[in-house]
This record gives sequence, C-alpha cells and structure tokens, in this order.
Amino acid sequence: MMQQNRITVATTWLDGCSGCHMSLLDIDDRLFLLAEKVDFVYSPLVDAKQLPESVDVGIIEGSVSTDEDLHKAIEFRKRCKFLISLGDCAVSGNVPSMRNLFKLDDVLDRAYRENVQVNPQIPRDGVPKLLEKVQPLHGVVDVDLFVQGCPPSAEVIWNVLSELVAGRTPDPTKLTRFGA
Amino acid sequence: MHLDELADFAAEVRKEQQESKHCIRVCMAAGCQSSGAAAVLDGLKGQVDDDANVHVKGVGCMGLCAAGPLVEIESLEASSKTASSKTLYQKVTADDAEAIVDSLDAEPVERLRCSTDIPFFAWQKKVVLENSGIIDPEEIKEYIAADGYLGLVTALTELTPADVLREIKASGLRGRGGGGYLTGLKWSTVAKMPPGQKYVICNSDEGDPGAFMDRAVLESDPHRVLEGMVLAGYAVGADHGFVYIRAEYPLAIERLKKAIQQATRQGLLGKNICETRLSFDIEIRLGAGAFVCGEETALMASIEGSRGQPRPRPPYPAAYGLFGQPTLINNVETLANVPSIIRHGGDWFAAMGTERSKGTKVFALAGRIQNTGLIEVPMGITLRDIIETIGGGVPDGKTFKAVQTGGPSGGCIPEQFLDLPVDYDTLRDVGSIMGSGGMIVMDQSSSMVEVARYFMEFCMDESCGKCVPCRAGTDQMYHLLDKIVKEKATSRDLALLEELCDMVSATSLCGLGQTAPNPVLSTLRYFRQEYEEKLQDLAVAGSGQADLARADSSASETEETK
Amino acid sequence: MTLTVQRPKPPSEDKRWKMIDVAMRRQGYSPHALIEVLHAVQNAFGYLDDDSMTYVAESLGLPLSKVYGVATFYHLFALKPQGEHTCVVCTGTACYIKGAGDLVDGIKQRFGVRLGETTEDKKLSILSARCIGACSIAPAAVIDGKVHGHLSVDELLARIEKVV
Amino acid sequence: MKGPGTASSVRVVTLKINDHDVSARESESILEVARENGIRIPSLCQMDGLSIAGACRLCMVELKGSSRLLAGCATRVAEGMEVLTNTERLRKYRRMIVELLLAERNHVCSVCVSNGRCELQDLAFECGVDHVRFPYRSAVYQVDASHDWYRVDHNRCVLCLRCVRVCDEIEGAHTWDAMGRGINCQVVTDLKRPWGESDSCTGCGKCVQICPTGALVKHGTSAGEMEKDVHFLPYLSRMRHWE
Repeated sequence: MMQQNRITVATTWLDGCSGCHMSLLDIDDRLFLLAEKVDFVYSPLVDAKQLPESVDVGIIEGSVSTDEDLHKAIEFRKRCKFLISLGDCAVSGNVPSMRNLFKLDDVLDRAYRENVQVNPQIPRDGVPKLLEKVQPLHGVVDVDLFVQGCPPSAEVIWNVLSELVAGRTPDPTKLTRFGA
Repeated sequence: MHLDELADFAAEVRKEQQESKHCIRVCMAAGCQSSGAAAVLDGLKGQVDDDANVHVKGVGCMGLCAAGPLVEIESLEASSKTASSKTLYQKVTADDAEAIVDSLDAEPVERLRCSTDIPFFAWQKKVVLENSGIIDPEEIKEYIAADGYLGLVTALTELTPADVLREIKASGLRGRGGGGYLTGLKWSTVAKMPPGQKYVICNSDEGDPGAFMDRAVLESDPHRVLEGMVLAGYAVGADHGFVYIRAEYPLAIERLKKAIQQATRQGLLGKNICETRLSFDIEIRLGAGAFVCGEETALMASIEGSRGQPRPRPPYPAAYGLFGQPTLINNVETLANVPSIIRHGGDWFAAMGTERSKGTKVFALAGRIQNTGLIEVPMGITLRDIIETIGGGVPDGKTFKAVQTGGPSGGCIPEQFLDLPVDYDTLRDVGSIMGSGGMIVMDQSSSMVEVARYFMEFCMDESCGKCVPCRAGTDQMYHLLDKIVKEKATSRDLALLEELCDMVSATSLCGLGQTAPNPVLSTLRYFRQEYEEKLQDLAVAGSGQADLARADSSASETEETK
Repeated sequence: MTLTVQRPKPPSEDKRWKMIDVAMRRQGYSPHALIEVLHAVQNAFGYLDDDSMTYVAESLGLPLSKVYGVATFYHLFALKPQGEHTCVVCTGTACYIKGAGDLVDGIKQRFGVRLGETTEDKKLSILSARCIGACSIAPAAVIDGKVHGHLSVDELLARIEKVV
Repeated sequence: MKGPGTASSVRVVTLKINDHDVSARESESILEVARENGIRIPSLCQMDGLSIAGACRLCMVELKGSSRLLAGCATRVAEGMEVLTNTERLRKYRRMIVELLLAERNHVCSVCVSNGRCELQDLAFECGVDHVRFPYRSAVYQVDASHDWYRVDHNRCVLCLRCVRVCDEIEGAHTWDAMGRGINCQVVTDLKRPWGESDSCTGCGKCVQICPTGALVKHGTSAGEMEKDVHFLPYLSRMRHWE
C-alpha cells in the first residue's frame, strides 16, 4: 500500500476542539520515533501550509460544518491515498452536530444576536458559511479508517500510526469507542 | 330450532319470496352507494309503491363495482313456477326507476343493460360470495332460505366436533388472511388443548390497502361468517367468539350487530343453540386504526384493551391466546367458507382449485383495470385470465406493467408471470404472496420505485415501534427510497437499502416487519433498472456526498399530527 | 362481604358523560374495555382530552400512562378537537395509483391544510385513511361520513365547498 | 417459585450451543442457558427480574440447518437443539441494529452523564460499530428535569421499555408507559405531563437504576458521573413474586 519506511501524512481540523490533535501530541517522546518514519507534510502543527498533490495518509479531525470544511474534506480525499476519520466529531458529528436539532437561522440568531449586548450582527464577510446541517466526515467523502474517541487516546493514535508505518491496516475497534 | 324446523322455515320463506313475480335487487355496497344507489332504491320503491307483484330490496355487493349503481331484476317465467330470468342494469340513476318498473312485464330497458354473459360473470365460481348481491343482508330469513345455518344445525344434530374437524381437514382449506396456514391443522391444535375456556376470533381487521373482500362479505352476507364462527366453536370446544373489526367499516359493523341480534333471537346463537348443549356468544370489538392489529398477537392485545403490539411467538395463540386461553383466530373469508364445506362436504371443496390450494379465492380488482370490483374464482386460474379476461384488461389503451398482490407484505408481479396459476406457492415463488386478495393493476405510468416508497411509508407509519429493526429500519428504508425517487442517491445507498431489507426481514418481531421489505425486494428483482436509472454517479471518491444528516420534522411530536 | 366500588364523578355536568357511563357499565367496568370506552368518548365529544382520559382511567382502574399510551397508539383517536367538518382522503394503494396525491395537493392549495390538519377557522379537518375499502371506485374520499368515489380534484373541492 | 418438593418434575434437556454440549432445564431460555455457560449473547431489552419483551432483537440466534432466526430471550431450549450465537450473519445484523439505535436519537457520548457506563456504548464497542452508516435522524426530543431527584432525557432513550416494566411489574406504580407508535414512540409518565407533577410516581428510582443509557439519571450528575446499579432487581423480583 505504501512504502515500508517513510510515509507522508497530512492532518487538518474541521469543526472540533482540536483535542484530537492535542492527543496526537500526547504521544510525547514517541514523537521522535515517529519523526524517523513519518513526514508531516501538511498540518496545523507544522509550518507547511500547502497540501501536496499526493499524500500517503490524511487525518481529519472535526465534523463538516461549513463550506470550507466541505472543501477541505474533498481536497483531502482527492489527494490522500488513505483517509482517517479521527475522533468523535469526524466519526459521528458529536457535539458540533447538536445544532442539527435547530434551524440554522435560529442558531445564528442565538449566537450573534440574542445573547449579544454590543452591536449584535451576524458575521457574513471573511468567515466560512455554515452548512444547513453538520455532517460526519463519511457523510461527504469516503473514509478508509474510523478512530472513535473524544478524543482518541494517545495510545490509540500511536497504535494507528505505527501500524501504518509498518505497512499494515490498523484496526482500532478494540482499542477505543465513542465518547472515550 | 331443529333440523326439520329450519327446513320448514326455509321453505316458507322461499314460498313467500315467490309470491311476488318480480324481484328488484339494488346493490347497496360501498361502491354503488357512493354513485347514488340509495336514491335509485328510493326511486324504485316509490315507483313500485304497494304492488305485491314486485319486491324491491337492497342487497350486498354484486361485484362489478365499476358499472355501479347496479340493479338486477329477477322475474318468474310465466310458464313455470320456479324457473326465472335475470336482467342486470348498470349505471342506473334515480331517473331510470320509472323506465325500469314500466319494463317489468315487457322488454328490458336496452340502454341500461349489462350483459351477464361476459367473462366477468361467466368465469366466476361463487362459494363465499354465493349470496352476495342476492339476499338482503339485514334479513336472517333470506339467509336461511338460501340454506343458511343448514350446515350448523346439521352439524349440531348429526355430527360430532371430530366429524366437523374431519371435514375441514378434508377440504384442504388454507387461511385466507394471507399466510395460507392449513385451517384444519389450526382448528385441531386448538381442539386438542385441554377443555376449559377457549375463544374463537374472527379477524376482520382487513388492513391491506387495496383489499375489500372481507368488507364485502361482512356487508353482504354477515350470517355466513357468524355460522362459520359457531361451527368453529363447536369443533374446537369454545363458547365465546369475538369479531375484531375495523372501525373504518361502519356499515359492516352495523350489519354484524343486526345479524348477531337476529341469530340470537332465532336460537342460532347464544345459550343452548338449537336446544343442544352448545352455547356460543359473539361479541364485536372495534379496531381503532392500526394495521399491525391484523397480526394475531397484536389483535389479541387490542381486544384486551392494550396497545396493539405483537409479542414473540411461541407460545402460539392456539396454546396461549386471548386472556391467556387457547384461541382460534381465522380471517373472515376463511370462516365464510366453513358453512359451505360442512353443507357440501370437505371433498366437494377439495375438488376445486389446485393440488395444494383448494377451493376458490375472492379477489378485489382495483387500480388500472377496466372492471374494478370483486370476483371469486377457483384457485389455479391464471393471473392473465383474471386481469385480461375477467378484469377486461388495462383501460385507455395503456399497457400492463405489474400487478401488486398481498398489500404491504406482498410484491409486484410483472408481465412475464401472468400465465402462472394463482395459488399460495406459485405466488410466493415469484416473490409475492397471495395475501388477503387485493390485486392492484399498474400500467406504464406507475413508477415502481415510487410504489415501493409508497408501501414503505405505509409500513413505517404502521410499525408499532416495539422492535428496533422494524421501528428504525422501516424509517431508514423509507428515507433511502425517498432519496432514490428524488434522484439524490448513489449506488451505495441502494446497497445499504438492500442490506436493510435483508436485516429487517430476518430479525423483526412480527410479520409486519418481516414482510415490510417485500415490495422493495420484488420491484428490485423485476424492475431494477428503474432504481438504477435514478441513481447519481458515485463521483470520484471525494464528492460522494452521502448526505448523512437528516432533519426529521415529522419525528418530533406525535400528538401534534393528530 | 360486599365490596362497594367508589366510582369517580364525571369531570362536568355535561350530559354526554352519561353515555360514557353507559358504555363502561355495559362492559362491567372491565379494564379490557378501554378501547371500546375511548371510542364512546370520541363519539360523544369528538376527541379525547386530559379530563376524559383521567375519568376513564379512574373508572376502569387503569394507570393514566396506560390510557395515554393506548389513546396515542391508535390513529382513530384524536387528542385535539377536530374541525366542524371532516374530509377523509383515502390513501390506499388503489387510490394512490389513481391519484390520491393530487387530491391532497389540491386541498392544500385551496384550503391551505395538509393531512391531519384543521383549518384556522376550525371549519374543516383533513384526515387520511389507510384504506376505506372502496378501491373499486378509487380515488375516494369521505366527506362528513359520506363516501365519494371516482373523484377529480375539482370535483372533490366542489364537494367540500358545498358543506363548509 | 416452586418449592423443593417439585424438583422431580423439572425436565432437563441437552443441547449444543456453538458446538459445546450443555444441559438445561426445559423452562429456560436460550439466553439464560448461554449465560450460565459463559457464552455471551448481546442483549439490551432483556433484564433478569422483568418480563420478556423480545424487542431489541440483539439476542437473535441461529439454529443449525435453519435460516430462521430466533430471539434468545424469548425462545425456550429444546432437546437436541444446535444453537449458534455468533455467526457472521448474526454479527452483521447486530451491528446494524446498534447503528439504527445510534442514528435514531441523539446519542452524543462525549457529553452524556452515562459516558463510560452505558450499555448502548458497550454494545457499539462489542459489535464493532466504528461509525454509523445511516443518516442521523436529528429529531428534537425534550429533557424533563421537573422531578425532584431524577431527570429524563428522551434524546438518549432506546425504547427498551425496561423502565415501563420495572415500574409496573416490580414497583406496581405504572407511572411509565409508551405512547405513540413506530419511530414516534416515546416513554411517558402519566398523561405526558411533567414527571415532577406525577401523582403515581413513588420516587423509588428503580427506573433510573435499570435504564441502560443516560436517558434516566439522577440530578446532580454530569458527563460520565452517573453510576447505576441493577443488581437489586433479580432479588426484588424474587421477593415480590414469592408464592
């Protein structure tokens, strides 16, 4: 599937709390081991700000809530050979999807008008447009691996990455669960 | 009433009937009533006035609903005291009353005539419907004059319960409610239960959309059903019966009530029937709009005053039924066959039909077919004979596409199988079921995906909500079908739909869920290209747009929709 | 020893409660008669409200939640008052094939109400039936208890307008 | 409960579960016998001490040589039965049932008071549900916090109706019942008035203890804090039904 030794990895966060990325950092000193095997070619955690044309593994945290999220998800799917849905927001919609119980306009009103004392207005310029409904990542693109957890523990993430590095397809279903 | 008393009574009524030379029968079934039969009946009564020679009466369903209101004239031949001639008039209005009455001793009114030589009438074989459209359903004496209750009184005086069972078994009768379970076997299971309180239930919760056979039988010949129930009670050792009937059938309820009163007054129902040791009461219980109550354990829960939710079987009702007692549940048409079987013998019945499906079957023809209405034909007749010959085919020059049988539990049968004989097993082999007998014909203008969605919506609305596969599965299947109809689905959605069909039918608690996928499966089997034509391309991995979010406004508050 | 059962008093002086009492007495106040009794309430009052459900529950010795569960399980029971007139559109298979959907749309356009709704002036309720067994004259509708068959949209609207 | 004098009338049968020979009393269900022998069959609506509902369909099992599945909780064992509890087909169906449940209401584990102590969550893990393929229905459900001690969150209800059964069969209050039908079913107290206003509720809390998810919980608990104890039930059930 991918070369035995070094693999390229791109990560991004959509609508989430970035906790899954923090969990990735929680693998601590094993990051050094990882650095020997993995090139992070694009990620909020690194300087590279251009998603390469082709990447071995894409990791997405967060749900698809805005048109920008949707665009990112599609770009990742196009360019990544193996796409991982990381964490409950990406896998199930989780907390961000709780707004699906309400009409989008009501949500915006609540956030930007009803509870605001100074200059209440709904931001329109320079911010991504919210989608009518929040979706899990696999609601908009095909996903190759699901890693549940809020957030998935560092151990699980380490397991997934080291399996990939070893050229195997990871199976985290016995290591993590929804809400973990 | 003894056997000879019954015979005397019947002879007396027949003599009385022959006193008037002409008998005018006006069909007062739902179809004809909605096209003005009541006014026709009044008009005819007004014209006839007090003429003792002419007897005008309202009767049950004559079958050819498409041509209603129907009026039949039976006149005694001048030459003979018994031979008679019949004339059928179609699309009669109140204004025609005068012409009809004037014509009684002269030539028939040609412009209104409906030939009775057409296959619609000629090809039928009537057992269950033998009195439909002939007798006045509100008069027990008319039923008795037509040999009604003869089977019961004969059984009570000359046969043992075991003899009755033997005849039913010999007849090979199978349940007409849909399942096709052997009636004799069901009866003997209940009969074998230790003596004690047992019940007989007549399932008149005809819920299949597109089926109205039971309604017609109850409205046209209610005593036949009562007689069948008492015979069942005698055979299995039950002394109490319930008719569970849909509240949507007010006329049938009224007629049943009247029939129960009359039969009780005549000593044919109640304590010590015909002065024998048999006592049998019948109570009516109304449904309240829940299709699932056609399922027997749900039906019993409903009679007990509870939510009509099924329970796991076994234990079967035969062992543990209504109020925990052994219970026999049969459908209206099944019970309506019983008096004829006892009167003529099981072998007589078994001589009709096919090897494994005996007797006749009543079908309701509806949809895109010329002769909509009610027919009774021998089992084994081909679908083509029913649809093209008897039913007159598809009207307006359109072409036949499929016939739906078995309602929400059945399937759509395409043209290529029209020459198959109609019986329980062949229909199952082609992915449908006999069901209770509704046949809805569809022409090219019907989209089969939409038909599948229609039935799935039905099942979703009628799911009782108890078991997960049916409650949540039908909801998901409906929305997947809706997505396909709206051309927003991909091949992945179709695959998911098929997986759900498999799971829901394998794991649901009762027949409703187990058969809910059938309309989808059968349309997929024969009209798969119609599904595939509506699918969106599975775009490059990247814009699959599976659309996994759904706003479900319908799901919020139940009582708001009430 | 005789047990005298204290039956609850009807919620109001309304004479229609007598009919409900008769229905319950006829069934010997058996809890199994719940559905029959709810039919009687609906026939008398047109719908079931909290007062009537409480009265029935107490009279038959049933838990309130059981009565509520039954009342909401069956489609024929209404928990809200219906309009002065009702039009039940049959949505059975035969009617569906022959255009019941068009009838529903036509009503929506003309009266602004969908299935299950009542017009604002409380004049007209539109209901649906799963099948009224009048398939041979599809599409059919029942207006104030009278069945009409072979309906076109215009015909149905004209018939409704006649009664409303 | 039968006394010791009737022991001789108990009939014992032998059968195979997953090719292991086991013996059982004839009155036992497949699920009971499997558990006695340490064979786990997933289930949700079944609970020792309550009547059988047969509603969740997770405990469906296969019989060798038959394509028809049987609910383990509602099917009695029989001599010579060959039961299979963990075939590929069963695993596939169980997974779908759990997916359907997760899509039906709004189960957001991470912010649930029962997170980590939830039977639905455990089932998802056990059945390998790593994501839900069905669209989430996202229907709006109410939270009723009017009771002095307890709270009901319909977003997390799986309609196992254990609460309805325990309230009726053990407590005898019958405060709970189910309303509506199909996908619109919901558990209700009395005439669907706020729980806190219920005259029939005794406040015993049995419903809360046996609720498998975070639908029925104690006030004052937040994410992951709600611990439940169902162990009282078989004992209570035995004591109440002692003849």
